[in-house]
Amino acid sequence: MTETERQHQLSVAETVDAAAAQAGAATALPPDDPLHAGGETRSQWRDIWRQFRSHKGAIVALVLFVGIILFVLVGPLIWTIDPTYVDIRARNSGFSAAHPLGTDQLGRDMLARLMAGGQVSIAVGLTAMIIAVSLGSLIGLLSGYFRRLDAPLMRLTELFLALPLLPLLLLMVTLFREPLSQNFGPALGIFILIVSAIGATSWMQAARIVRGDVLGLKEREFILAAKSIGTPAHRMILRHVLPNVLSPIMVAATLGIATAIITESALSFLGLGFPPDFPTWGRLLYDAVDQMIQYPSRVILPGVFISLTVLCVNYIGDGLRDAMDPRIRGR
Amino acid sequence: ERGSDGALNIIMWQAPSTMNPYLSGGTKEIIASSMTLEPLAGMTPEGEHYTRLAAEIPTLENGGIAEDLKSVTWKLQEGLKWSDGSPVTAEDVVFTGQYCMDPNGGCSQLAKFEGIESIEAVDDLTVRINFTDAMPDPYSAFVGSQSPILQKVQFENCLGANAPTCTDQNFNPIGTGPFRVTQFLTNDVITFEANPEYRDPAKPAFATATVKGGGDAAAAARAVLETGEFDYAWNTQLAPDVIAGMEQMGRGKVSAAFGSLVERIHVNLTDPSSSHPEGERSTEAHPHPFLTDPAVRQALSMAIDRQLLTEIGYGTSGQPTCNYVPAPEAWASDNTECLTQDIEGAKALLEEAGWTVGGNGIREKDGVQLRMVYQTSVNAVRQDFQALIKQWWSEIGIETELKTIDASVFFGSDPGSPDTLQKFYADVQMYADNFEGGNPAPYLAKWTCDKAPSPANQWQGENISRYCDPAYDELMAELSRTVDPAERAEIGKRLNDMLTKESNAIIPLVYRGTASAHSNTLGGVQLNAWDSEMWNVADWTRVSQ
Amino acid sequence: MDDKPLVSIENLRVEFETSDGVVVGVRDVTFDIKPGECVCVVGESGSGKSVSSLSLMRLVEFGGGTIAGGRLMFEADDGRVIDLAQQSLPAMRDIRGNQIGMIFQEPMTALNPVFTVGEQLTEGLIVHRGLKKSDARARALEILRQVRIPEPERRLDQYPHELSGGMRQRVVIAIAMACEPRLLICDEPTTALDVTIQAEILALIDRLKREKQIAVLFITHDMAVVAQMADRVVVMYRGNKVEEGPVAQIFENPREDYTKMLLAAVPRLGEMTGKSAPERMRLMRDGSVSAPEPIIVKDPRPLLTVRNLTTRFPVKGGLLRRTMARVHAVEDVSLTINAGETLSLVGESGCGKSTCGRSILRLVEPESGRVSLDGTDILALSPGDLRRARRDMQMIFQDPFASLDPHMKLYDQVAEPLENFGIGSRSERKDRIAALFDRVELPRSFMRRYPHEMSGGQRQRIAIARALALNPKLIIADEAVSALDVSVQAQVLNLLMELQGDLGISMLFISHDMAVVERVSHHVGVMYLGRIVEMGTRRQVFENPQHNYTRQLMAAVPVADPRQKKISEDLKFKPIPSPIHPVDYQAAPSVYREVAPGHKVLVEPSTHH
Amino acid sequence: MLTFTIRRLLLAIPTLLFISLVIFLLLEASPGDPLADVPLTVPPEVRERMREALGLGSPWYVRYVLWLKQFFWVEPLYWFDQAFGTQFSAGMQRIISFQSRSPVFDIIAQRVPQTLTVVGFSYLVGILIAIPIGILSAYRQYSWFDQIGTFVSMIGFSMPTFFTGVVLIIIFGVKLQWFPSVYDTTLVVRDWDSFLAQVRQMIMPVTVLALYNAAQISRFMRASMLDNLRQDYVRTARAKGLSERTVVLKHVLRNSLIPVITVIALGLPTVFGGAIITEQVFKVNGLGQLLITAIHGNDIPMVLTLTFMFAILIVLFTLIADILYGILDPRIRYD
Ligand SMILES: Nc1ncnc2c1ncn2[C@@H]1O[C@H](COP(=O)(O)OP(=O)(O)OP(=O)(O)O)[C@@H](O)[C@H]1O
Ligand SMILES: Nc1ncnc2c1ncn2[C@@H]1O[C@H](COP(=O)(O)OP(=O)(O)OP(=O)(O)O)[C@@H](O)[C@H]1O
Ligand SMILES: [Mg+2]
Ligand SMILES: [Mg+2]
Repeated sequence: MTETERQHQLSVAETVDAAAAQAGAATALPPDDPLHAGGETRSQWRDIWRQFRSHKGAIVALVLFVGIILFVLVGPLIWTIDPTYVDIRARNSGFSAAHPLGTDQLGRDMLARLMAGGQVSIAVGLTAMIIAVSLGSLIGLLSGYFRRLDAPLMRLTELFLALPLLPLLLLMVTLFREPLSQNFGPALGIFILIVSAIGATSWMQAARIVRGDVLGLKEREFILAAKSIGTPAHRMILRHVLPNVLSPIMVAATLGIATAIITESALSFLGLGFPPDFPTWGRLLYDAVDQMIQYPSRVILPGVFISLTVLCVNYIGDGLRDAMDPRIRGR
Repeated sequence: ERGSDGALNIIMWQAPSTMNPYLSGGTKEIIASSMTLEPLAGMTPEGEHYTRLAAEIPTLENGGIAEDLKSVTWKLQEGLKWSDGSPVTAEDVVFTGQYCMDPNGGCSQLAKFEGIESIEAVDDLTVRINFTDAMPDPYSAFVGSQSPILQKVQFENCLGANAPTCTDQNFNPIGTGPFRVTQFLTNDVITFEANPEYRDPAKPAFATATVKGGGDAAAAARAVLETGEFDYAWNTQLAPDVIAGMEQMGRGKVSAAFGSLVERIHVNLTDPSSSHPEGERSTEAHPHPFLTDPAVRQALSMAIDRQLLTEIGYGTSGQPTCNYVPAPEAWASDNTECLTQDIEGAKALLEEAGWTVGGNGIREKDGVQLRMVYQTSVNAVRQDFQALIKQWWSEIGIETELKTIDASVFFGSDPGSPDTLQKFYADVQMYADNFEGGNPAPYLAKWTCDKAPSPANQWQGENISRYCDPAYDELMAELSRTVDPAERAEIGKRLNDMLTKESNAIIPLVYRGTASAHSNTLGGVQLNAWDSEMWNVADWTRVSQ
Repeated sequence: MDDKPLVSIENLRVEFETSDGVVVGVRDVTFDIKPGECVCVVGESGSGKSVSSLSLMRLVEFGGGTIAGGRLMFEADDGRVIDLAQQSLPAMRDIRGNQIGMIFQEPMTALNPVFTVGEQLTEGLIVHRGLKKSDARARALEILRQVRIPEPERRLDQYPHELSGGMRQRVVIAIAMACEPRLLICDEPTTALDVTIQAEILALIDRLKREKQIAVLFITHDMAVVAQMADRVVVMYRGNKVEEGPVAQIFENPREDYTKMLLAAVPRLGEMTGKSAPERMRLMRDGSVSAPEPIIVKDPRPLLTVRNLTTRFPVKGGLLRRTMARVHAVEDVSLTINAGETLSLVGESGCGKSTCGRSILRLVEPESGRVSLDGTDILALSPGDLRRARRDMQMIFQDPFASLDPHMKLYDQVAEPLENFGIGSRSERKDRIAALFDRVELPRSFMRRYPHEMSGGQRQRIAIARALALNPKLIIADEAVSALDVSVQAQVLNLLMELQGDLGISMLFISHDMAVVERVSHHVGVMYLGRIVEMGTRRQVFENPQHNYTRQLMAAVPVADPRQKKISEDLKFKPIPSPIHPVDYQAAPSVYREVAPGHKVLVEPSTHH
Repeated sequence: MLTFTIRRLLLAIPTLLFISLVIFLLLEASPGDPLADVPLTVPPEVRERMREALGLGSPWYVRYVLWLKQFFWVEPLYWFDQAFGTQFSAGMQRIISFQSRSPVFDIIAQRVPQTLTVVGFSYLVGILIAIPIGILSAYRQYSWFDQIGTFVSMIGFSMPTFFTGVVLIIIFGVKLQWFPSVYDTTLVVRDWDSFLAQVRQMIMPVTVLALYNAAQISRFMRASMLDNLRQDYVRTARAKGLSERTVVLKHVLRNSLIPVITVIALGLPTVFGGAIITEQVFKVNGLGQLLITAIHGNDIPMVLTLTFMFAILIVLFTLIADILYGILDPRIRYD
């Protein structure tokens, strides 16, 4: 019997057609029904997407998230009021046709401000989170995996944990604000400054968590097995270690977005943020806290947007995590 | 009757860090210490002097001030006692002067002792202060809560470099005021009890007082106006509608006292552009490309609606103003023409000066575009002002980029930082400033040519606008020679007008009061912008609503 | 014997949902077990044996399966007959561990890595028997002794990863038997055990069965064990039961082709007597038996030489986990493997065979010694060179599930070694992997699956395919075929030998199955307590065993003939010496006596009497 | 492990020295001025003199070494003297705050109790509610409990405390008047009444902080539990007939604890660091408020000392976390 024939035979048995297999088993050894042998692996990402699709919460969250993104990106094209335009006569107005979501204390249109603010907040939140989480995961992976790097990297982490944030940020502004805005233009320059400031000061938790998990994982036998087939370190980390520590990373990422959005608003109070007339969700929220009783919608709206974004990201993260976990996949 | 009204609760959201005003120049410390420590004389809300420990205010008439203006003699009241029961003597006053003037002590109130040659005790109750030169305004040292009298016995070992080691003394100074400290937790809480030795046996009405720190202005106002947990809140600078909302609860109200604080915009007459090498930015080496044009400066001022700014930012605790020196009465110039906004006029002015609108709506002349960076410290009201003013300026064709800086950086004069007030690496900047006591002369003296900040003086100059007019310098010199109060005031007004309406180097916006909230059950409160707000705390009582 | 069955499985059908759709694990299985009876389930690897037994415990649900049909009738201890498939979870809880005990197939992953053996062992006792901690510990100790774990006191405080494969398996057995359940499900309980211990374990189970009227469901691939243990045999094939009958009938009179093929493939000890070269396995395909071809290497040249290899593990204790003692896992071992030849290592479970293999590959760092592969000194290599050197030496791990990355598809797992060394283009790799799947008898559709979606034997084949992917010069096969049914085992072994013949691969074959060892090896080393006690050509060792331990081993090999039952004989338990010594212990060097050219026997230190 | 611990403790000394140097240099380099608070009316010469009186006249390395000496030598001596009535530290300069001109350590000692009661307690509460919620959410993944837990914790985490705190104050302080909006740091618990008062004033800040902490910890707990719930050893535990409770709370939990321990261990030093915003909202003048006022006032000795003590705690707690990893997972090896 040739190899191919044998393969056919095995495939037949594996097909889901129970009746045929039953008959085959009852009578003789497998019939030689030629059937295509499913050889290739389907793309892993397609698989993950398929699985992700079946996660109701994640899909709802994804749709909502896309909605939010459209709101902040496409919205300003439709609702063209300048978010910084001061219309002093219309100040503190409630919901109306001219200002569907009202105006603020200077008569700036809240809808336009929420849209403009969302662009910044989401961009900052996502980018800073990505920076923090990748940096954190990288350092965590390296120090967990390479015993020699562990001590220096963890001491570095301790150093960063210990640094007082405020002076550090102030120093960063002093040193980098001008060069950055000269090289990248004021808006992009400040954006880079903000995301790197947030990123550079919030990777430590992820690093510690990842390292802790890697330490345990490293002693698992499949890592030993991978070593025995000559897997080089980088591939070992990327293919064997990283997927197995993904779920805490996912959580860190979700939480990271929330912190980044809030931190951004805190930064503007150090003069580190975008120009003061430029809205962001965090700042809209902060500015309105004092007037919470008089104008509750001004706190609620940005608050809802922040929470909604974070919730969406959380559910998407959950869905992704489930989709990546082969043991859950398929159910 | 002393001690009959129970406890007085005060909230100061910026908490006092010490009870010794000589070690910290902050208003919060001065207010707290004024409950315990007293000067020889204080200022009334109207800006007049009144006696505290002194028997009378020395004047030329009563011979307290020497004819040559080179000395002043103070007489203490008789029978004054420190809260520990010992008598107050002239030695204590002499010692206090010695304490602050010690070169190693780093005394914050040293400016008050400027020009003093010596202080001597003439007898137990008489002190004479000798000046090196004739002193037109001798009411400086020991006048106002900034320079109260310390007890010699207590502070004897705290001179000079030892000053900071005397924690007990600095936190628990023995004083003559209506209250004495029972517990001092720095930056947190101070508890007081009525001073049993206070000179008026019927006062204070409260048996104890607590000064609580922490939180922010809104929280402090809320604690007085909404929850009623506190009787008095200092510095409740909030948006007018927020205050109005809180006052609706009917528990208390916010009132303001007007001193000399003016919120204003400074125009940079030198070029802050980063194209110049470090050390030459914002120095007279490079005049500003367009702000040196008086028309532009005037247009900037004309485009502003000060009335609206006041309404939005300060409500009743502010007044629109065109003056740099808004008070005292005698010194305030009747300069009011800037109070009405005149956008069209501003446009016309610019047009006339050759600044024409370019393609993008920005005015330009000879390739110079009217684009500015407008900086200020982080503060909600200031940011609202920035937004409004930016809009008005854009209406007259001037584009503005806004920038905010953390207050501790902006007001900290660290020569290493590019973002300080003194460096002024922007085209215009906004902040508020005032002078203490009743003498605006030193305040006006900041604007002479030689005081422009530059690398030469480690950026420590006070002439922030880099305003330089020989005529001004000359007039200033004349002021320092003049003694007659009326004449002095006249010169002061001229100087004020030169800075504001004539040159528009300073664009005043709002004459600000200091707002404080107090409960309706607290009687006797009389705000005072010229002295500590607690100046008359001895008279405060509990009243029923 | 009671005639009412204790359990009866009726038309069981179990399905799994995978990314490729529904996979049927068990199609239609019906059989029953009476108290005091041992039913052996044999059959092809992946035919649904484990799934059936997991269904009985209602544990398939936790692995993603569903009982799609059928009934699982069980007579509870109060006499009621209940359908396990319908029981509530709390009711199942009382049955699991208490009335039904189960020995899991892959012991490494079945044990919780962070609890000591003792803790895991006493848990069930405390829950079901209400014992106090100390009593439970005493009982645990007793069971560990029964399953012949050396130094049970110490082992109680060790963690699973510190035990050898066989010890872990015995721990799992002990857990299952702790509460003396009425039905004991044994899923390949002795694959990792050497024959002497296997015999003892089998005897233990047999005794329980007889004395306590326990019903035993025994799943195994070892037909000899079946012959020894079974009262009845159920043969499974691709999710179905194909044949059932009393053991003698199945062995002597099989009806189904599959059963016949299975029996034909069973290697028997002594078949090779008189032959000097190993031969391929007998395989019955299409009713004919393939002819044996001896594998002779023309001029043997040493590929791997190991000299005085010593590996020790620290034993930690106390809160701060200080090193209290050391396990002398491998002690002064020397061996040589010629290119294209197979050296088999046999020996007691826990004697250090796996550690020896791992030390050679430097997967654990040996304490001292010399290893040279084709002239390169492995122990002196830098990490980078070591990685490159691994292209030539591959290991098949003893516990396949633990050695597969749970997050990776099988295709990627097999492709990985190729990618690591940049071998072939994408499509070439694909072809090569497809061919590897074919050769280890796995359908190509499995490429898309994940390790947990496979049966034990299937996983083992993936591990083999992965090791073969690189065409290494040396393969260390650690119990590489123990989880395979005899026919697949024969195919896989033939594949290995074929490759050996074609490519000159050398093999260090670690196994407990003496019949297989006899068939495949050129040389045999017998290990005991970390040392090689006897070493020689296969013939020398098998036909003229010199060391006491070797003889014992030979004597304990079960016979695949239900008429020659050996296990009922009383076995004399010998105390097992311990490889754990204090930190400052000085081990004596091994001294050998040469019996015949190439046949060496350990004389000093004498460990076994 | 013992050698590991000792080695790490020894290594901690140079680490901490280095950290202190970096913090010092950072504070030196960062813009800001201890005299920012001094009114603008004070002339520059006076400012200069005040600056010198703060010791800012000497070069940075001199000040750094002086600080080191004060921190490691003078202060311990001083405490020793306090405890045993000796006089070793007489005449030595302790670390003095720029702002209040009083010894930094005295102020810190004043602040520690209120920080520990409010922030520490809320952290404890946070952990105590987070762990069960995390476990249950994972065990019943996608049940309504999990959904609500997820919802609440994500809202709780994404809403900054400056917002939730003020909302609580407005509802419970202003409208209902149940709890005081200002925390009284001078309250001494002496009897039942003062105890009640203490409880009342702690409820709001503790709630706000606990919610925030719990949200974070429970997410990590849940994720990690989910990872472990599907392992084969869980099947074995079930096969033993253990109750689900034991299976989850013993077998799965212990395997899942490493990320949670990390988060908790990283969070504990921040208890000492105080909760800046919450402390401000509720006027609990703890270490957070101390630090922030010191930073705003550029009180270098205070900031340096506080952050350095913070660094010591961080180093200590990461070490503890590392030791705990080893205890939780015996496979982890450090040597
Ligand atoms: N979780 C799962 N998901 C999908 N398929 C599964 C799963 N578990 C088992 N299977 C499939 O079910 C079939 C039966 O598996 P089972 O484990 O019962 O085999 P087995 O008879 O025990 O084999 P072996 O002797 O190799 O252990 C196999 O084809 C296997 O691939
Ligand atoms: N990581 C470890 N830590 C401590 N001891 C270990 C470790 N690994 C193995 N051992 C011990 O080393 C000895 C030899 O183990 P090894 O796995 O090599 O045995 P083996 O011969 O392969 O046995 P089996 O046939 O049962 O698999 C055993 O006593 C075992 O307990
Ligand atoms: Mg199986
Ligand atoms: Mg082994």
